[in-house]
Amino acid sequence: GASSSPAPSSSSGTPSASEKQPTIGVAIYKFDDTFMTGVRNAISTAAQGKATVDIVDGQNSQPTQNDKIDLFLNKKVNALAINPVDLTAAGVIIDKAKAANTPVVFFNREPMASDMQKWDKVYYVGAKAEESGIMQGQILVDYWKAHPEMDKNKDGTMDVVILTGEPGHPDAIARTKFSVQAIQDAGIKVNILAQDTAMWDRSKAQDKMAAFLGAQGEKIEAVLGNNDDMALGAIEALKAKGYFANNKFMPVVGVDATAPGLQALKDGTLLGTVLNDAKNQGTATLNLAVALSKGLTPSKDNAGYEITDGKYVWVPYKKILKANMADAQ
Amino acid sequence: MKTNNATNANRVGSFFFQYAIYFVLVFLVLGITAIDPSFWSINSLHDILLQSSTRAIIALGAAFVLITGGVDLSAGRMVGFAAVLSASMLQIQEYSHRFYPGLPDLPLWVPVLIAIFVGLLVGLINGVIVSRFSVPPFIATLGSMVAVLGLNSLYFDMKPNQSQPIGGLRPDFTSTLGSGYIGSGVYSIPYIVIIALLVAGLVWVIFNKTILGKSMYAIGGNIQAAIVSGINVKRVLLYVYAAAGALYGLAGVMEAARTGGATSSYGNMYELDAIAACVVGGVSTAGGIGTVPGVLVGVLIFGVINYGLTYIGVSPYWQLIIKGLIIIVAVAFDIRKYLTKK
Amino acid sequence: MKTNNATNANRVGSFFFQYAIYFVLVFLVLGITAIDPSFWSINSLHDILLQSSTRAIIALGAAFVLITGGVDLSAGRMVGFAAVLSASMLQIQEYSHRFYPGLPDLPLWVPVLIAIFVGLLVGLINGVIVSRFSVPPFIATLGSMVAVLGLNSLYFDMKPNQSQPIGGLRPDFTSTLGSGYIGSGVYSIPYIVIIALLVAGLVWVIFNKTILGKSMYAIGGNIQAAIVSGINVKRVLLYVYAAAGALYGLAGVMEAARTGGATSSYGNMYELDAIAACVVGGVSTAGGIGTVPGVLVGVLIFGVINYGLTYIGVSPYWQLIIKGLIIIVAVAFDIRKYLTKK
Amino acid sequence: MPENKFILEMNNVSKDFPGVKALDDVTLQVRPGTVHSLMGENGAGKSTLMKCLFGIYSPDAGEILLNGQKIEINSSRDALDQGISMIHQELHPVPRRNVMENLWLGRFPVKSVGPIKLIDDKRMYQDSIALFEDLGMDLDPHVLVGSLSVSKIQSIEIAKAVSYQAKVIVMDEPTSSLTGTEVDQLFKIIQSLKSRGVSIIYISHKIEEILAISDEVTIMRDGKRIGSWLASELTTDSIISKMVGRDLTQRFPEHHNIPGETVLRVEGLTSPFSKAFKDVSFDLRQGEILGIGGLVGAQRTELIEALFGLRTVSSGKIFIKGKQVKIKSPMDAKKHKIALLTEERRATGIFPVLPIVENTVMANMIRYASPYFLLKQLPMKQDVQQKIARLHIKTPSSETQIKNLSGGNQQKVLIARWLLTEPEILMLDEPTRGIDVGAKFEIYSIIADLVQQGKSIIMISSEMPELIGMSDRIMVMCEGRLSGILEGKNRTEEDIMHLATKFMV
Ligand SMILES: Nc1ncnc2c1ncn2[C@@H]1O[C@H](COP(=O)(O)OP(=O)(O)OP(=O)(O)O)[C@@H](O)[C@H]1O
Ligand SMILES: Nc1ncnc2c1ncn2[C@@H]1O[C@H](COP(=O)(O)OP(=O)(O)OP(=O)(O)O)[C@@H](O)[C@H]1O
Ligand SMILES: [Mg+2]
Ligand SMILES: [Mg+2]
Repeated sequence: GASSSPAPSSSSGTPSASEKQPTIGVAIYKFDDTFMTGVRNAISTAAQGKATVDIVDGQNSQPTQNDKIDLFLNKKVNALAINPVDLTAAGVIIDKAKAANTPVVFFNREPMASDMQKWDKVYYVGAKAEESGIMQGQILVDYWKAHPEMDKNKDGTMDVVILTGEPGHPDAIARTKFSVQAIQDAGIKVNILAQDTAMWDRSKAQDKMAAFLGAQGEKIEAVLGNNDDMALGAIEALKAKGYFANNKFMPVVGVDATAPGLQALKDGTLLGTVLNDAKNQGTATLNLAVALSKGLTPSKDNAGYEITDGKYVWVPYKKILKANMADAQ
Repeated sequence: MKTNNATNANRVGSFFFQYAIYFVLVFLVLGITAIDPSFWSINSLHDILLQSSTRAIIALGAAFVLITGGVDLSAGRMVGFAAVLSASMLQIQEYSHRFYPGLPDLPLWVPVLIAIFVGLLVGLINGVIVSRFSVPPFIATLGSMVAVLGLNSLYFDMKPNQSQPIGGLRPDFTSTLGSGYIGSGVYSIPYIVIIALLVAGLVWVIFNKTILGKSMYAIGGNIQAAIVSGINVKRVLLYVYAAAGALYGLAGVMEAARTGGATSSYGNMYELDAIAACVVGGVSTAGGIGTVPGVLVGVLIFGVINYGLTYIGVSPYWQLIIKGLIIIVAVAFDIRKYLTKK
Repeated sequence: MKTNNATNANRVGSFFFQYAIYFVLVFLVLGITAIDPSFWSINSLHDILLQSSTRAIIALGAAFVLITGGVDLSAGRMVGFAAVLSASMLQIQEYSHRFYPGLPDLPLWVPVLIAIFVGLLVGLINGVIVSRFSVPPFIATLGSMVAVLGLNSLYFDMKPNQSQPIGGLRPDFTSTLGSGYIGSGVYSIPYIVIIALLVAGLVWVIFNKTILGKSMYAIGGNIQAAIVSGINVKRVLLYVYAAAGALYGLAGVMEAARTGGATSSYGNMYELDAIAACVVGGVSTAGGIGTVPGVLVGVLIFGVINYGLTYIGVSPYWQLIIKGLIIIVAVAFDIRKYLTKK
Repeated sequence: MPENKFILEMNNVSKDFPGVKALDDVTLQVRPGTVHSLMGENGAGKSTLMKCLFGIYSPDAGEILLNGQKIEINSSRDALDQGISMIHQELHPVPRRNVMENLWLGRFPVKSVGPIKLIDDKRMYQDSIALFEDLGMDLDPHVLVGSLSVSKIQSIEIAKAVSYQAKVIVMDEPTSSLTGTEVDQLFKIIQSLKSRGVSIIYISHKIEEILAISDEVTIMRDGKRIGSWLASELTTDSIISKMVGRDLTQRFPEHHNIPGETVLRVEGLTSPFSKAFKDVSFDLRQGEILGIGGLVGAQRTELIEALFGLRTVSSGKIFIKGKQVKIKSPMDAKKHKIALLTEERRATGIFPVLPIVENTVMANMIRYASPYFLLKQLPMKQDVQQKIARLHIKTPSSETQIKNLSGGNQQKVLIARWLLTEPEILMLDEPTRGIDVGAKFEIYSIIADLVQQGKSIIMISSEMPELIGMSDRIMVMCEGRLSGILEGKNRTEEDIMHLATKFMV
């Protein structure tokens, strides 16, 4: 399973009586987040034979996650790996961890630099959130340049609609902002025809897209989804309006490179997506936590990843198009 | 609650209150059209009907329970479970990341029926908990809402899927229950709208023309009297929760077909939407009162709000505020017709 | 609902049912301890009490409404709003991304009172909608739940914050209402536990020793009786919803202090947890029944479930299933004591 | 200050309900220190008039004068503040709260603790004790009201109404569920209130009561005032003819029952609960009316509810037409062609928000089921219309919600419901409680008719004339046990009373 189980043996891979494995308390912001599930699975896989991991669900609620962290500290785990719900909460978490002298690796959501400086046993593994947005924008820019017909009304402005994730979600904010900015940075004017939240949800995205199409019709020139699920929902709505058949195309981009997303790339409905590298984020997080729990200072040697500024491991995003689909599988 | 007005004003008032929700619906449509005249089109109607179809089926399920004086919080999570279940068994063979890698192509109706049946089963369990163990419906279904999410998550997390969204659904599935339609162009009617109408017709017959239906109203109206009248209250409640569950199951299958995929978070909070639609449509949370046309109008009101406010570009936050206010205002008007004159 | 048992068995049974929830609590603690003996420690108790404090305050608010025969779905979103409100006014001056860049340091109690006051105000509006416009509480508070989320999101999205999580809270705030405690080591008691106990004491006095409290029970027990006895039902309901709102406000402030931050998604679904805790603790969803100690035990049961199941490493999905079952089973037992024997 | 002739005047009061003119220009004038009775058939508008007085309804027209001053009453609070209190036809207990909280609801005694006012439990207890002592009632202020019998709850309502120190007390059928001694107690209370100058508006269908305690009587019919008379001018017959608008020559219809073979045999029926019925044996013959007498609390209701499968029994046998049967639910009872009209029509009879049609067919929908599971609407409507006509149910239409009918008409709908099941054995628990004389006669006629058709009737009644007038045999219970069966013509009320108290200590 993706999570720990009551018997430590099953989550720790090969237990050996002689060498006591460190216990790592892993807190995920929300279990049913597609991408974080990938990270979670990667952590479990990487832990085989190295550590016992105890993975808990923050249920998208920072107070709940704090409760779980208190519990980890009570159980005296050797290190914490935290994917914070609310990145401003990192300060309080670091204070607690420091008081218990338990090292912390944050992952996927980057705490404020000021918080990161509070203690030397605090690390971060993740991608720069803005990067995913920038790459989405770049995919559209490349397509725009290669397909002048994309500018349907020939006004030199890209008329887009945006389906955003849950309001206040850091990835949603960053992706929305930087995807638009990347297009503008490439010298193309952007006009946001409509923007609405679909709560990361495929079904809601489909309904919202139908309304966008109803209101804007042929004016829409591109669709930006904060994730693949919403991009796919938009594609379903587009299909219902006759797109992706008879040479009627709409560039739609998402983020995450999920399995259905890749299928859509293959089908030619999704123009592109951005791979958030779950496997490497998970592995790096676990390796750092293991090193810290043994009292080591993480380094390329004991963790297998380059450490930047003595605290950060950057796992880059990757643009995925039909051509390089294999990179994401 | 005083009415000292002249009789004439009273009559107009009472006519207004009698049809309050219809006025609310018309008013909404006109208001949105005033802001953006292009909203007034067959296309909008088409989209709204399409989006309201699954909602209507869920709301009709919720109405079963509400009329008996109960409430069913498990609706949304059961929709999600049915969506995942059916989708997991209806993937194309070439899909790279199949839920059941070796599974042959099943006849379409097998997974559909399995999903509906599981919905029915969970509903039956709700019914047993409510009727045999006398647990208040709010709590019984709150418990099963939580437990069904757990079950669904476990299923969804099974190897090799491990919580990946389920995609690559078979075209025969997505086209019949999803995007398919009869007729063409402006005069096309999507299959799912037809399914919703058929379900509504069936439910109408059950509510109005069957012993089960009358017994439901009796139980909601006065459960003690229903017992004394020799109505098999426990059995009726079993049927009611089971029927509701089956409808949620069907709605889940349709959500999967319509969106071409499923995840375990499908259906989240649909129960509140469904209950709100019912109550806005005149179903009483106290039981014993409610009609199928009312429920459909309630669903349409929310369909118009959701589609229309997005159509005219209201910000999502304002959409929430407006939606909250409309729920309250519509019910405040509608309730007038039941307030016994003082 | 039939009982044919012998009288002796009956007595043991009735004693059991009378104290069913206490048995459930003890049974849970013992069960978890049996699986992992290290659970049995002052530290665990400490954590559980800490985690139950805000929950207890919210549940007590929910109990106000439940006892009058209503239900308040807006609790969670009001907690979230209060958290955002208080946090937005309590950031340190050096924080790079302040909500109100120019705001001077306010005395601690100002933002705290503002947040509580806004909770009270929203509660008051709920009360008006329920009592003056006769909207059923389920719908009135569903509407305000949606609208408050909208309001909170709008506020949270204001420039320059634009939906960034609010951080950098003042240490005097986070330490008094968050992590602070009196005593030391094993014998320390966190301030928030003390606050929760004070609130519980106050609520106990209101429920049992004031006209407001007795009137609440009468309204929930038989609203007609309350009306003809000259109780000002509307006014009592106003007070009740307002008091509940103020408690949610306080809880929101405490959540912000405890976590050192806030976002608009704080408090999501807390209302269901709170209602579940109340009902498990013996509060009737039909109104007129419920005690403060019962509510506290209900909250503790969920505290133990949440903490204990994670402690012994049950997977979150199984936790959901177990939690769902415990809700149902606990209430099924507890309800026995009210079932009239025939 | 000029002395007013009337303490209370309600002048030209009118009130419309959808489809019903409940009050049509009604005037009621009450003198200080008198008992003014209000009489009329079910649905005449008595309760509506009183609800207008007590702020539960607001009249469409008319005025209310108290001591010659025009007053505005917008809520029960206003009425209480003006010195008007009321015992309601429908009891309003808060079952999960104790006696004293029910008693002082809305005016709890408080003590000041600093600036805060807290409830003074001690004083509340003492005040309750004092009040009960004063009224000669025996009630424990701490006991939960839900565990009390209806008659005790009624007593609490009486005590409550009296304790307001009101100038006018409205009593809407206060004796409908009181025992004989409790009724005597109430009359004593009324006398002492009168002597203190309190006026009482008294509503009852029991003519003997009215004649015994009233000073004046106002009679209403169909929402109109017929007139007011001094009680001394009236007789039972004159009251009846004024109420009904015609002469009723007899109170009970002619009936000559010829009981046939035994249809129901009960042997040693015993409840698992020690206070309830034990070891009850009797039989019921075809075409017979078996009355069940006894004091309230004699467990008669429990007994027949057990026969109907609503309550458990620990031992005993039931035979129908010689065959032993098990009746575990009302469904079983219906299968054996048994019907039960329950005692508390509001709690266990009507479906308030449903139309009369549904209310009528609910126990027998199977009769209208077609092979395709669908209900045949037309026969359903026709049958209901026919019952409405046959039982003279006063209603605007068969689609009216039953909660809008007067109590007596609700009762008739419930009788119609059970007649539709075509029962062989019809059990009636206080079938004429709260029902006017005219309607009573109609109900008696229905009963007599049924017996004529060979049906068997069990009828619980606390009204002894009714028991004696209607029953072929009277079975009397006391404290859950059968204390005797009276046969033959020459039964007297004394005989029944004697048996009804046989096991009392
Ligand atoms: N809330 C209401 N809505 C509609 N009609 C009503 C309502 N209350 C009473 N009525 C109607 O008003 C009329 C008078 O009823 P009311 O209860 O005053 O009669 P009553 O004289 O007290 O009869 P009873 O002796 O049976 O108690 C009846 O026809 C009844 O159906
Ligand atoms: N053991 C008991 N505990 C609580 N209440 C009881 C008990 N036994 C009887 N009662 C209540 O006392 C009331 C009177 O009892 P019961 O109905 O058996 O008397 P009855 O002889 O049928 O009187 P009635 O003339 O009212 O029909 C009923 O309302 C019943 O619910
Ligand atoms: Mg009356
Ligand atoms: Mg009785």
